[in-house]
Amino acid sequence: MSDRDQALLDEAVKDIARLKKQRSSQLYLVWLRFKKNRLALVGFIMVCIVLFVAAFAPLLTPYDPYETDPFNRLKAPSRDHWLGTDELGRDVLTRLLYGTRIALLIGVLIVLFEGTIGISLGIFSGFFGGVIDSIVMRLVDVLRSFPVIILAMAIAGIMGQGIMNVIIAMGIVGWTTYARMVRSKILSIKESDYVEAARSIGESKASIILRYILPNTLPTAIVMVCIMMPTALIASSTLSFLGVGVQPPTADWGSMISAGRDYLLDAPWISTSAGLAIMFTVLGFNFIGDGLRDALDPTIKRA
Amino acid sequence: MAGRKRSFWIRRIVRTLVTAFGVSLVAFLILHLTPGDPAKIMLGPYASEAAYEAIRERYHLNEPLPLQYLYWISGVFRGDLGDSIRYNRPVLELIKDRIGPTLALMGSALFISITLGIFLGIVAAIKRNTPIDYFATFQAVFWLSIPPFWLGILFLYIFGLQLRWVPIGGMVGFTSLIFPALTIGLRDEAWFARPMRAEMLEVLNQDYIKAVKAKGLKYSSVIVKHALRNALIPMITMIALRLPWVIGGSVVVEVVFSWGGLGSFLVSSVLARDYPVVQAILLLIAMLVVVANLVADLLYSVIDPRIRKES
Amino acid sequence: KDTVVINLQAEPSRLNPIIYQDTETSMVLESIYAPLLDLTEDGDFTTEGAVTERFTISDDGLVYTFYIKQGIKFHNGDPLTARDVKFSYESFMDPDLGSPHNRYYAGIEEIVLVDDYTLEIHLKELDIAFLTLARLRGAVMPKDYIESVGWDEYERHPIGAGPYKFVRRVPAQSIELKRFEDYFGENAKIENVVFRYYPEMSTAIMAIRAGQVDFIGELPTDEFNALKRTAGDDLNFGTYERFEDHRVVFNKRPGEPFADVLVRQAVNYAIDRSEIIALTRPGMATPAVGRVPTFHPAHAADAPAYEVDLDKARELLIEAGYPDGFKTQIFAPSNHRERVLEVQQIQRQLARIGIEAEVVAVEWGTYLDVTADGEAPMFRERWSASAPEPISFIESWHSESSWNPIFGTYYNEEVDRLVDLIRVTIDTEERWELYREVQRIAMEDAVCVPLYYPLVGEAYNKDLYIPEDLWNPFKRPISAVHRWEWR
Amino acid sequence: MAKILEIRDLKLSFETEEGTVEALDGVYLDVEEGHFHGLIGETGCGKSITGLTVIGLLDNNARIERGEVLFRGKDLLKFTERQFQREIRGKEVAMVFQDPASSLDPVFSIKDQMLEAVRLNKKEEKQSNERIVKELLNKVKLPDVESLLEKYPHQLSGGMKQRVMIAMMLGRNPSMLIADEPTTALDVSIQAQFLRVLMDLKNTTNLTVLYITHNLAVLTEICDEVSVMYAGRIVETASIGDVFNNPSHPYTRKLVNSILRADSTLDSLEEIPGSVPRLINPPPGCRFHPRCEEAVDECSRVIPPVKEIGTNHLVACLRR
Amino acid sequence: MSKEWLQVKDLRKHFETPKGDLRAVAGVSLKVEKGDSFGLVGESGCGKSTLIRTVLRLLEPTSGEILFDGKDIAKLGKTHIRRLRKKMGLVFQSPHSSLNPRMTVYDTLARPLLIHGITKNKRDTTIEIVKLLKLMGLQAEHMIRYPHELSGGQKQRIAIARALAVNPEIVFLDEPTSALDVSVQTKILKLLDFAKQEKQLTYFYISHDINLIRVVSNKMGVMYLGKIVEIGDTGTVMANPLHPYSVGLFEAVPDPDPDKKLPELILKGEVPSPVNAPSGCVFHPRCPFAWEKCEREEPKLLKQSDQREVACHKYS
Ligand SMILES: Nc1ncnc2c1ncn2[C@@H]1O[C@H](COP(=O)(O)OP(=O)(O)OP(=O)(O)O)[C@@H](O)[C@H]1O
Ligand SMILES: Nc1ncnc2c1ncn2[C@@H]1O[C@H](COP(=O)(O)OP(=O)(O)OP(=O)(O)O)[C@@H](O)[C@H]1O
Ligand SMILES: [Mg+2]
Ligand SMILES: [Mg+2]
Repeated sequence: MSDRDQALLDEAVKDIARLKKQRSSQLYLVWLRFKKNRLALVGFIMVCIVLFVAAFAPLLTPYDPYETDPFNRLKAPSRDHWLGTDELGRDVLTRLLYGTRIALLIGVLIVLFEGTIGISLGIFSGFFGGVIDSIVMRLVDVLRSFPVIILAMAIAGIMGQGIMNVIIAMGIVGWTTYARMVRSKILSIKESDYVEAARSIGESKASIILRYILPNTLPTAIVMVCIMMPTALIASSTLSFLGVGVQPPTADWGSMISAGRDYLLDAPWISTSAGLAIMFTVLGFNFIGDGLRDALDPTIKRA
Repeated sequence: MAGRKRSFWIRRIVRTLVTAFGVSLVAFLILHLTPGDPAKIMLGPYASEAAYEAIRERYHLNEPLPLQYLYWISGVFRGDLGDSIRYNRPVLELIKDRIGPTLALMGSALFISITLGIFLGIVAAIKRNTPIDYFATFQAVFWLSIPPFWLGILFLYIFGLQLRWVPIGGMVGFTSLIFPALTIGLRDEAWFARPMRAEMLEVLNQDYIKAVKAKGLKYSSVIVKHALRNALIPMITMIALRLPWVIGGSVVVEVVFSWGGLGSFLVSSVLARDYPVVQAILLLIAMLVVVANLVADLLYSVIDPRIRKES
Repeated sequence: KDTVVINLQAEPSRLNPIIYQDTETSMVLESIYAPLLDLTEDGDFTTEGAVTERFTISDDGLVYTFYIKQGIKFHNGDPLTARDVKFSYESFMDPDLGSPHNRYYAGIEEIVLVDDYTLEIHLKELDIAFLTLARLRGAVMPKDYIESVGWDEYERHPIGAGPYKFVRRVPAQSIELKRFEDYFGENAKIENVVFRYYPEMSTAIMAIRAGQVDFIGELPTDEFNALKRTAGDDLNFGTYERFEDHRVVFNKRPGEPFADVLVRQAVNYAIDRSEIIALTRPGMATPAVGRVPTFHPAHAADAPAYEVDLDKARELLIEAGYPDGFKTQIFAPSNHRERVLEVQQIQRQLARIGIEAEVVAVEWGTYLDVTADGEAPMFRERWSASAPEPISFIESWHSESSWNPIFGTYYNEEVDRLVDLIRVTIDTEERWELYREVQRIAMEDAVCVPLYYPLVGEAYNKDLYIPEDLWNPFKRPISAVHRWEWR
Repeated sequence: MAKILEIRDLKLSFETEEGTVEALDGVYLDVEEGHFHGLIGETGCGKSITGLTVIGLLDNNARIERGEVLFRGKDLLKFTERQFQREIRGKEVAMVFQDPASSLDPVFSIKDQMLEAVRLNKKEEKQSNERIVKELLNKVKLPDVESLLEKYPHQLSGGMKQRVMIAMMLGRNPSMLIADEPTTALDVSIQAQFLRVLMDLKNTTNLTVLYITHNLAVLTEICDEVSVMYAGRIVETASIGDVFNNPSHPYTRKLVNSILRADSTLDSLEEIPGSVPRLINPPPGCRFHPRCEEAVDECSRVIPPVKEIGTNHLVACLRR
Repeated sequence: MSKEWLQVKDLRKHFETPKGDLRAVAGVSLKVEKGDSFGLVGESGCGKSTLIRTVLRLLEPTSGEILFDGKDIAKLGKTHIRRLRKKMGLVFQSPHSSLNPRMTVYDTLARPLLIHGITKNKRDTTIEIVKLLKLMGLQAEHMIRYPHELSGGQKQRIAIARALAVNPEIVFLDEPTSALDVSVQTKILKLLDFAKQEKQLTYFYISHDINLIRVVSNKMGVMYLGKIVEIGDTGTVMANPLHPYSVGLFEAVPDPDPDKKLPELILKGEVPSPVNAPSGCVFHPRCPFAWEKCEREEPKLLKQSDQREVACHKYS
């Protein structure tokens, strides 16, 4: 190492340190943009509340979501039971709070399941094209011809109920949405100059996927996840409603609406509060999804 | 060029056929990939051996799978979708009885969602970043966030029971169509309003809009004649793409509103393990979607001169 | 008002008496067909309202002779004769027609048409349950009509000799019936009956509240109670008991913990029936003792009732060699919400004596499979018996019964002997005592955990009059729609 | 010679998320009737905005802070949208945009779009309208007019589309045409054809053209006067000859010397240090001063006023 | 030294399109010598970019030879191609799209260094990058910036730095300044020239700007519809173009001289589509001198003097 090199390096380090102080990180910029969207911010707060509740559910309530009390059934909201009790004398609020966990679990698992499959197939199909692409895209065409709920219902009807089966049934169709989006994104990235530039400096295929395509697909994927999450929540609650979803006694909102609908006349608080809980969460995610889509997409003209 | 166009259509039709084949395969396999004996699944565990044998005979369950598929699909082509186990009647007949109500419901739901969605999309785009726009966005997200079955129950409760405006459930005249159609339509409206807004904004940003304005055309003509026409064309595909969701939404809504269509039929058939019916409805709905996509492409190419006339 | 709208939870399947298996179809068919015999409020056979003028049973109990009323017409005008009855019997027996009920008719040796209005049925051996089980499901079918149009067409347009004739089936909507003016009994009071399907119970409930539906039968307890609370003044309500019991069945195969009578008794002591009733059927069930419901003379009020006694239960477990309890499973069909809830409650109750029972709620078909294959150590059963002979409550305890392996492989020589004896005991009082004895022994053995006998609640229009005597397990309002009246 | 357009001290800004973009700040621009006036400057300096202001087609986040835009003496800034549409657009001022590919509505045939423009003038018989359309298309030297009429935009090449645009705008008989970089997307050979069409119009009509471009070479072919714009201000206005042979503003000089010509060599080319400033919080004083070799302290404080340094030669620089 | 160092022989690249075979490069032959600055001009869509992408094996050639340093690139296997990447650099037209928006300048420049094992550790890499940035007139602080934090000119300088990072022997420049303002263009051209001297590079310029090619190149080719119609010393060709297309093209260029007015228009009509290109001489439908031979027979590139070759029947 020559001294000149060392001097260059020192100078560079100084330079960089100065700049780093001045500027804010990319994530922070995205946050700034995101924050500007009021609804997105509201959504963010809503989802934060949901996450908080999910994390601390046991601390927020003295009751057990599964402890039935046959002699306290269908009690109207009161000081002891803020949202009343359900048909088994369980505290509705407690079940709502714990239901947050189930909802998030289902939502996250579905999104994870379909996202992983969809995004990886989308990448493969988009990047390698050819036969793989044709097969994947025909598969997508086929599966997308079936309404999610209907296919999921048929599958769950056959496989039996339960959280896992709901997730699998939803995922079998759900991944296609990701695959399509990611694929088209990748097709455009693949054609971009910077990928061609990467090839021209000798990057390997794996490296191109890893360093160039994936990071640029990430925003799309994140937005997709935020948009698909509410869809997954609604769909899984619909399956519960149709009797092929999550089983009781799981504190699942869909099942709560489903069970509570029979008491709509004399104990409306059960299904109403569960319905509102779903709405709250889904609304939050939808707002976030909308906001993120704008915040992560620098091409949208901002006025 | 005619040749190019023909080859495009040939490829598009081949694609549709491949998809249709895949769709039929999925509908077929739904029953056959399930662990267990399909005959047992269909009849339950307590039927007589003779009954099982009859079912195996009827659906060729003793043959190898590919052959079974061929039997089934050739039956489909002959209009023989099998017999309902529950009703002991040809599935086709049962479906014929129920497809009308479903089409009526879907039709009105689509009508609501498309007109409302497109209208709100346009207004939101024109009044961009005004309270009207925010409201349009908000209401779209709002409808999307309500579980449809719950919305249906609420509608019934409020407008059927409390206000007595409409009959509760069943299919008694036009009034009983309103709320099931609204339940699906409002939700799906969001799926059209948002793309429509985006599409409209995109079009409004185009130079040719500026150009027709620069020509001195009236604002209303600019919007109606130029912007709308351009923004609507991509919506054709959008609508076809959303079709499965509209149908999917109608399933649960049909149940809630006791609407005697294919959706509630499917649900009860799944629960009753009436598999010939389940297969047939799955096939029918999916084929409807496949065809709708093809028609959308066709329409698109008829309406959009960029595809229509090749120099 | 000349129409009554009756709610059906689902669309009836096949309007074919020999085939259908769903309650919805039975609700419709009961108005269309005239029965061979009917039941009284006490569960005795009666010819009132039936096509039979009188019937005799030979002393050895092997020959049943039916004298058919003359002048009865089917809805198409054909006269109803003994030929039609014979034809109906033969249809149930015909293996080609595949009636799921044909085993009940297996004991028939010969059906002799004495003359147009007299029919003899010869049995292979004495079977006191014959008339209970093989009564044509209340439907005498028109031979000529069926033979001329074929079964498929017949299903589409069923014809009987009952008070109402079939008008049409609106697909996925409703079934409409109209008064049959040539009915052999007293003509129906309401002209039209519409059975409308509401697959969604909450919708049906709103519909009855809005006056669009006049009658909802067999309401789930909670809905019944809720309606009563919220619409007590706008609607009428009625209840009656059913010929039905609910229990928990043990798998008693060797190797299972429940093969040990001590364990079974422990479980019996641990389960709190009243808590379970309070949970799922408040006010709509009575705690069960034995199998046969309380209103029936064969009810064994003095069978061991196993009042809750946790200490005793724990002692029994220790004695059985399970001082720390054990792990097991309890199955319930997931489509029956109440049963799942009850099983969950039972899980908690068992936990108090250290038995860790995992609740497995499975789909109905799976449930049937699992229980039939003996893979469920415990499961929650409901048994609905044909009236009036309660034989099916106890016959599964017979070690050679085809039901025995399904309901837990029970073996007790004395029970076997008694069940055999019941089948050939013609004297009713004697027979009832035998029933009670069997139940006493079996409950001594803690063969199952009886839970409760349910009460059915039905709601109907304030202006609808349903005669009092119909609120009875052997009659039921839905079986006699022709006696309903608008006020 | 009458001035058809006079822009006086126009200040215009855009409200954006990141802040206020001071897009135009004290623009002065006079266009003589019948002249071809060039407006040149680097990307983002406000050329298009200037043109759009005249025709009233600014985005709605634009805010006009002060100034006047006098068209034949009438202040366009006081016009409502409706007035613009009725009295100005097409009738007085027409505009052709940069990208020919997207300037024609893709779903209408050329005939429909041409007729739409012609009909806006006055109600006339269909026959004569079609005749007028054909004449217009001939005027811009489009070949095979008959078949062209039935075609859709995507079936035309860029140069043809651009000529159709001109013909369409001419169909409204405007007094002034704003051409916003109409040839940027075209090849040189097509550009040459297009410029000839414009030249013919110049010779045969009394059309005034405001020609916006960043390609100085194009201006020399057709323009009478040129205004040079930098970061939202006009820094120099002069006849085409003066701008080339006698540029006065340091920026103009640099610009002229950075143009590639037939006799350029790498050494003869001049570069301008630094880069164009962002228009959110632009430099105070003269906006060019951070890049100017002649800048003095004062330049960073005082906004240079427009000075006339020769006949029709205006410059905004403190050092002149 | 007149060693033919990069030689392209009858190179073709066809694309299959729904409309038919698109002959983007339809038989191009050319030579570049070490140390040259070769300039290729032609109008939009004539196949310039496709030509160099094919030469760089970013596209698979349909047929033809590409001899580089004695090896035929057209037939090289994958691993060899990666080695070749070290010797050839590529700079794109649009600086905005040629940089990965999610990579910092550091990463962008470090990649080629690491891929080809030019630097082994982070320290060396950093030093090398600082040197590259300095060469391009940028500061070290630019290392941690993302593309969107750079101006167009800066982005293009990074793109050039990336191409130079591996010390290539030849750099292909695909319209390196056409997306930039004129004031920035000068800067880039000068930097490129400086780097050429510094590192003894060979340049292969592509542009549709004839004046740019005139300034930067010593050899040039004129391309029309996938074919080279005239090729030779820049001075010779520019001063006295022979091919009718070259003449028309040069004439159409607006001359920034206020005293000269619009020249005679030679090129009429539009460029035909490369799908179903005209028979014979592809230029004949637009050529004022065309006769029936031009319709039938494709003219060959023939030597007119030591300094140039022309493909025109007029000169054969
Ligand atoms: N709607 C808008 N909102 C915010 N800023 C805008 C808007 N329109 C234009 N600008 C800004 O105003 C400035 C001037 O824009 P203008 O389009 O006039 O530039 P130009 O000189 O025409 O550039 P170009 O040569 O790229 O066309 C630019 O910095 C641009 O970013
Ligand atoms: N991947 C591809 N598939 C099909 N056609 C292509 C492809 N790439 C280029 N072409 C076509 O090949 C022809 C030559 O394209 P190319 O990009 O090489 O032209 P160019 O001379 O670089 O033009 P420009 O000056 O516009 O960059 C064009 O007609 C183009 O449409
Ligand atoms: Mg502009
Ligand atoms: Mg190119």
